[in-house]
Amino acid sequence: MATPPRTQSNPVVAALFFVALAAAWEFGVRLFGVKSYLLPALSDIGVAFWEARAMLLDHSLVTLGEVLSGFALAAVLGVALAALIHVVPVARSTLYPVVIALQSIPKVGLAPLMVVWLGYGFGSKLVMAFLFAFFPIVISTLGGLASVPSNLEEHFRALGASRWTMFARLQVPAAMPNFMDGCKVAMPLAVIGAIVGEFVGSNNGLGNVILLATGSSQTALTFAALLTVTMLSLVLFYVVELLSKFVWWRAV
Amino acid sequence: MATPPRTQSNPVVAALFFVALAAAWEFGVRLFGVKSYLLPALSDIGVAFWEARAMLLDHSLVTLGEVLSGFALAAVLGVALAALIHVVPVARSTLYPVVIALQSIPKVGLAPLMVVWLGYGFGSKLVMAFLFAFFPIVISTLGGLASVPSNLEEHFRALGASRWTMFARLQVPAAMPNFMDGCKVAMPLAVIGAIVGEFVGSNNGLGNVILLATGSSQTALTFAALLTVTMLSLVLFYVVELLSKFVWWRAV
Amino acid sequence: GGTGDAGKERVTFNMSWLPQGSMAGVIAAIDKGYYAEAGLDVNVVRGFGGIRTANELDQGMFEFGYGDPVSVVLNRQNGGKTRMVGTINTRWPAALCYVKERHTIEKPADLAGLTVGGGQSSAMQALVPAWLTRNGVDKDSVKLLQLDPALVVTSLVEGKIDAGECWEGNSLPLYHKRAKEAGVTIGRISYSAFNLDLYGSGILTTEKMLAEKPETVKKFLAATYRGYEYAAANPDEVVGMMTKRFPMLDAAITKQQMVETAELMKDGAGTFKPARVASSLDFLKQAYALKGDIAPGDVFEGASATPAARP
Amino acid sequence: MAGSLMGVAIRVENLTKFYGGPTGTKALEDVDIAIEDCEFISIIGPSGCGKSTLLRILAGLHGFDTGSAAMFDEGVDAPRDDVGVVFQTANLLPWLTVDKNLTLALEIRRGKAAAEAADVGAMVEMLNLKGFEDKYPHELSGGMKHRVAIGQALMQNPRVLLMDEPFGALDALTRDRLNIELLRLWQRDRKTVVLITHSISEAVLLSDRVLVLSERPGRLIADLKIDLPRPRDPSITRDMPAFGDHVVELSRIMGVV
Amino acid sequence: MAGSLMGVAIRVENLTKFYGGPTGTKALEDVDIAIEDCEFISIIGPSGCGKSTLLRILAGLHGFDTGSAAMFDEGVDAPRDDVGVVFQTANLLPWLTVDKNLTLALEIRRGKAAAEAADVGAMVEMLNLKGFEDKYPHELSGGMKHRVAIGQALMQNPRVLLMDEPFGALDALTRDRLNIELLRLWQRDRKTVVLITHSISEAVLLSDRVLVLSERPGRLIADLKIDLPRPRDPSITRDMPAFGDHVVELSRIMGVV
Ligand SMILES: Nc1ncnc2c1ncn2[C@@H]1O[C@H](COP(=O)(O)OP(=O)(O)OP(=O)(O)O)[C@@H](O)[C@H]1O
Ligand SMILES: Nc1ncnc2c1ncn2[C@@H]1O[C@H](COP(=O)(O)OP(=O)(O)OP(=O)(O)O)[C@@H](O)[C@H]1O
Ligand SMILES: Cc1ncc(C[n+]2csc(CCO)c2C)c(N)n1
Ligand SMILES: [Mg+2]
Ligand SMILES: [Mg+2]
Repeated sequence: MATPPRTQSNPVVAALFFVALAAAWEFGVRLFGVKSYLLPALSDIGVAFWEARAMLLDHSLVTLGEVLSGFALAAVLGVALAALIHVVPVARSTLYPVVIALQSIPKVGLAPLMVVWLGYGFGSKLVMAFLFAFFPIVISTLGGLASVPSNLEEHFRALGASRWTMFARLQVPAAMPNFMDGCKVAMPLAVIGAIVGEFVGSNNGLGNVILLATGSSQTALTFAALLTVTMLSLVLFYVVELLSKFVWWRAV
Repeated sequence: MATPPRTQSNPVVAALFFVALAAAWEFGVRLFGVKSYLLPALSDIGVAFWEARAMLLDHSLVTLGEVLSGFALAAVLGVALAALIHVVPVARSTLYPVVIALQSIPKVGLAPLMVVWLGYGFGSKLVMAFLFAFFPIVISTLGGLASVPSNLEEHFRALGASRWTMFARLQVPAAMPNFMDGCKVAMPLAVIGAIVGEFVGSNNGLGNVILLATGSSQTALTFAALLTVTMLSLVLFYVVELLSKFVWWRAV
Repeated sequence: GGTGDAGKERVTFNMSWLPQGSMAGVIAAIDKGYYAEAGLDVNVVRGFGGIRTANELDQGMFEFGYGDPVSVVLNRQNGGKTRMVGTINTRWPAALCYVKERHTIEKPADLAGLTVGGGQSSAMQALVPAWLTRNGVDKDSVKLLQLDPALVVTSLVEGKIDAGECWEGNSLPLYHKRAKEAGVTIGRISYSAFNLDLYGSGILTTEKMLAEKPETVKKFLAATYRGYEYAAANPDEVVGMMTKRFPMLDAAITKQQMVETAELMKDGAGTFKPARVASSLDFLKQAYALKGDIAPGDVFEGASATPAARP
Repeated sequence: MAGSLMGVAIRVENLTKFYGGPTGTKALEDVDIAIEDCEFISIIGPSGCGKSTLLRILAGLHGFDTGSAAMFDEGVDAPRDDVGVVFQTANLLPWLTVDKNLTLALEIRRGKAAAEAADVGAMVEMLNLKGFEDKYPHELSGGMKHRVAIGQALMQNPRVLLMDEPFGALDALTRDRLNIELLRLWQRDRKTVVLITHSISEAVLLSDRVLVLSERPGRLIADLKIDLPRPRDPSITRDMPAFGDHVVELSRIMGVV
Repeated sequence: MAGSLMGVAIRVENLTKFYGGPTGTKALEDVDIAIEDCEFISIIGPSGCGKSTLLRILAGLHGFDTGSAAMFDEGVDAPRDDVGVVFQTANLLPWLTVDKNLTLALEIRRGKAAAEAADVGAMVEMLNLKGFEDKYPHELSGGMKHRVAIGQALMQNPRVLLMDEPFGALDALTRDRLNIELLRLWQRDRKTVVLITHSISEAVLLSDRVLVLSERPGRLIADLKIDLPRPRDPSITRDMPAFGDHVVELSRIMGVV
């Protein structure tokens, strides 16, 4: 007898699923006579995508830069803040509510302030991507820190481990699975953040493309740009998912 | 010797912190001559808030209804989907990417579709709140399911536990801490979702107030409405935080 | 629209944006009972830009809307069947506003090298390059910024942009108010003053409405223009109606928007001038890469035939 | 012995098990075991030799590489309903009280009604856990946790009981008490018991046969019949010379001085 | 005995400890203990009587309600640098290999350089873990994990060694081997050892004194000096009648037949 078979994902089924999804879109639109300004046929979007591919690529790179910078900043500051809140009780009753409030404010409401402080360039998009990505990382890292097995924490205390050692050698590795979950949530949010930043004021990036295409009712191009954003986000998500495979000690 | 003192949060320090923050706002604005259309003095916002309190309360209740419905739907469907993805490998390669894609699409880009399909009423806001809150719950619940201690999973297998028993008696409780973290991230996102939904098309709710106030250049009222949203969000967050205290078995 | 309370036909009008002075005629027609006299029960709702108003109108989400030829043409390009049935802004009401203390902009060529900001749902991104080209200015010499609508005025006053798109009957009074607060003055260069003969916003409906309920359309138009006439004659009373209905409106700004709208209507609102119709379509073909031929009558109901009904 | 009349309960033939494939750790090699129904056998062997691995295979939790494993003439490839397992670590649910942990297996196997009908009080008494019924696992000592885990398995009253060092964390007195209880239950309910233990005297005291595994990879190096009369109780460890002989022989096999 | 020349290492007076306040579980009651420097003492007592609680208090990990606890004349209120602890559960870091887990305590206490200079190979050899240096804890058997935990504490070479049932999960042979090693290290490095064990014979074999705690709440009910010559090795369990006498006396105190 071999090891009990764990049902494996079937790539053929997955492929069929996506083909079916695409077909449903393509023919559903035609069948129900959905107007192209609402939802163009997939093939039209494909054509628009292909025709605008060079332009979309250029703008993707702009957005990608904003996303990655904002995300990186969120990861670094998010972990730092979570550690601070976990360790210093007064931070939990002061900084923590500020972070939650920051998360709760409709960011578009802050747009005028953002633009006046940071201008229309890279800065305001970085900050937007950061603001969207920051919170899930803080919360999940805090959750991870609170889940450090108490017997291991006791062990480290018995060893007279310094706060830093405790943090670096025990809490960080123990919180890694939760942190990676936070990153999975944060990455698509960073993308949304950058796009929203571009909506607020920009002259390039995929968000700008969406605005321009919408403004001139080029719906196929709008959707091609939306699709590009989605694909960018998917790729970035799967990069995080791949990296999270290195944190294998989740359930052991 | 008593149990080693765990430094407690000092409510006085916290209160002082927030008083200082408010003072910095109030006097910073005056000191640096910040234009009131950029950032009104806190006292002006307070006045606007007080004058519009009845109206703000009415609209808050509208938004609250949208947030809670969207959040509840996200919690139920999020856990269900996470369980499905965890258990059925083909769901991981089909539904999972769709969910991630859904998360990644800039939702305002879909606004026209949403409004035509769901109208200007409650439905489109519920869906927006749902879409924003759904993803963090799926990801965190998945993380929780993947963290079920392998010895307990083996124990249940040895007991011949059915899938349902395994789910209800082991996986759900074990994933609860992560699920609650997901809810903490999801709750402010649900608020943002409802507000964005109101931005996209509405005739009431706090998002609508923000738009109207902005459109008529009543900056103090805009900020009073933003503050109301933030407070709503904070209250809802702390409700979740309070509920999560019942999941005490995180680190034991 | 079904049948309303007092046996009246219920129709909905989409304002295409937030309530403001340019909508005074519609509000006046409601409050003065002109619609009721015509057997209509009119419900007004806010909108989210002209393009969405045209598309949602085409979807049947309401019977009438406020919108410009750009929205109609783009809707039709995408298979829609909307039409403008009554003109209100007889010329394109947009201009580029600037701070006089910083710039002097008297002709399109003065814009070269400057950064210009416009709201997201404005047609600036398509219109300005075409307009510059018409006036012999390199379209790439002006940098166009896409901004959140609420941001344009602030950005200009704060010096983040050199010029911002401003609209008579709409955002222009706001520019003056902000400028006053900041201690600067606003200058303005109108597109229509330099080679642009283009209709602005008017009343939109669908071909379906025109075919199935032509009487409703006629009655709606007649009552609406009656309302605008009343508003032009009694601005203070109608401002009162507006602020009562929409408590958040600023009375002074609303009144100024009404005055500007009345001014925009003076050049034959309610009728279609074939020359301006032709010139409008001509310009839109240039600004947008439009597919196929567009007949004036497809976009402007009655443009090639009889003028639309006036009281 | 009762067992010999009733056929074979467990038959392992030629069993080999690797962790991480044939290039990984070889845990068991060519193991052949036959256990009769209602037999009480113990397995001893050095730490890391594959005892827990064997138990997991019998419990239907692990696959293996060559050979076969059968229980009541059916190949073991999934957990069986008539088998109770006590694992080497006390696998308690942190969110359930002692009471609820005790009835957990019963409830999962036979439903809520069965769990409610069960005499938890008697089991708590037997495990000397009076007063801790409503405590959670993190409020228990190490040995108390193990007692709860043992109790959970016993409450199922399974036909086959697989136990992995259940008494390792207990003091001599508690261990003796539970040994007596186990003998009583076995005598009364006629079950097949496979007990992994590190205590040679415990193995001799309780078992019909003691199997000895070699150092990793675990091979069967001895199969010693314990010829002591039943019923037994811990007093035989002092009073019966044959007991000492068996202990000495097993110690010799294990290489203990 | 060496210890008596060198003063008191650990002094516990009148110690009482509740879990959950005075209305909760009383774990220890009025415990008085004095342990001389370089003394080897064992603590035995029924499961749940408060042994681990006492050890945690000595390790500076738990507070208590009344009385005092001092080490080398300093009140114990935080973990000390010269104390090594082996917990009842093998507290290994899942993300570190056996090698790294073995040097973890050393590294935390004395830095990377000390950890790198240490002779891990010898320790691996002594623990009979050859070939598993690069495995992770989840790839080890229960006893192997405990051996790694013991090794980690020993590698610190602490002045005071507190051990909570370190050998409970080990077979007789491995246990004997490690007992011998422990005696050797103790003899060589002159440390104070407090060993919690469930094996009466192990306690007698290794200790200068054996302390017996009562059922919960734990009170000190016996303090037995073990008058056996040093150096000792496991052969004395057979060869020395005094050994048996001590075992019998302790069994009697514990109430074991
Ligand atoms: N999940 C696993 N992955 C890889 N190797 C494993 C795994 N479980 C056990 N092993 C290896 O298999 C061998 C046998 O382990 P097993 O747990 O069966 O030993 P054991 O006889 O129960 O030992 P102990 O008395 O210490 O509990 C050991 O060398 C161990 O390292
Ligand atoms: N964290 C805790 N919270 C509450 N009660 C506890 C806690 N830890 C231990 N206890 C209680 O204190 C008592 C003594 O526990 P302790 O772990 O010291 O026992 P022990 O002598 O080590 O037992 P064992 O031999 O079973 O390990 C037990 O009754 C136990 O229920
Ligand atoms: C009917 C109508 N007219 C003009 C615009 C253009 N526009 C978009 S935002 C904005 C400023 C609003 O304060 C203006 C004028 C429109 N969308 N709809
Ligand atoms: Mg084992
Ligand atoms: Mg203990």
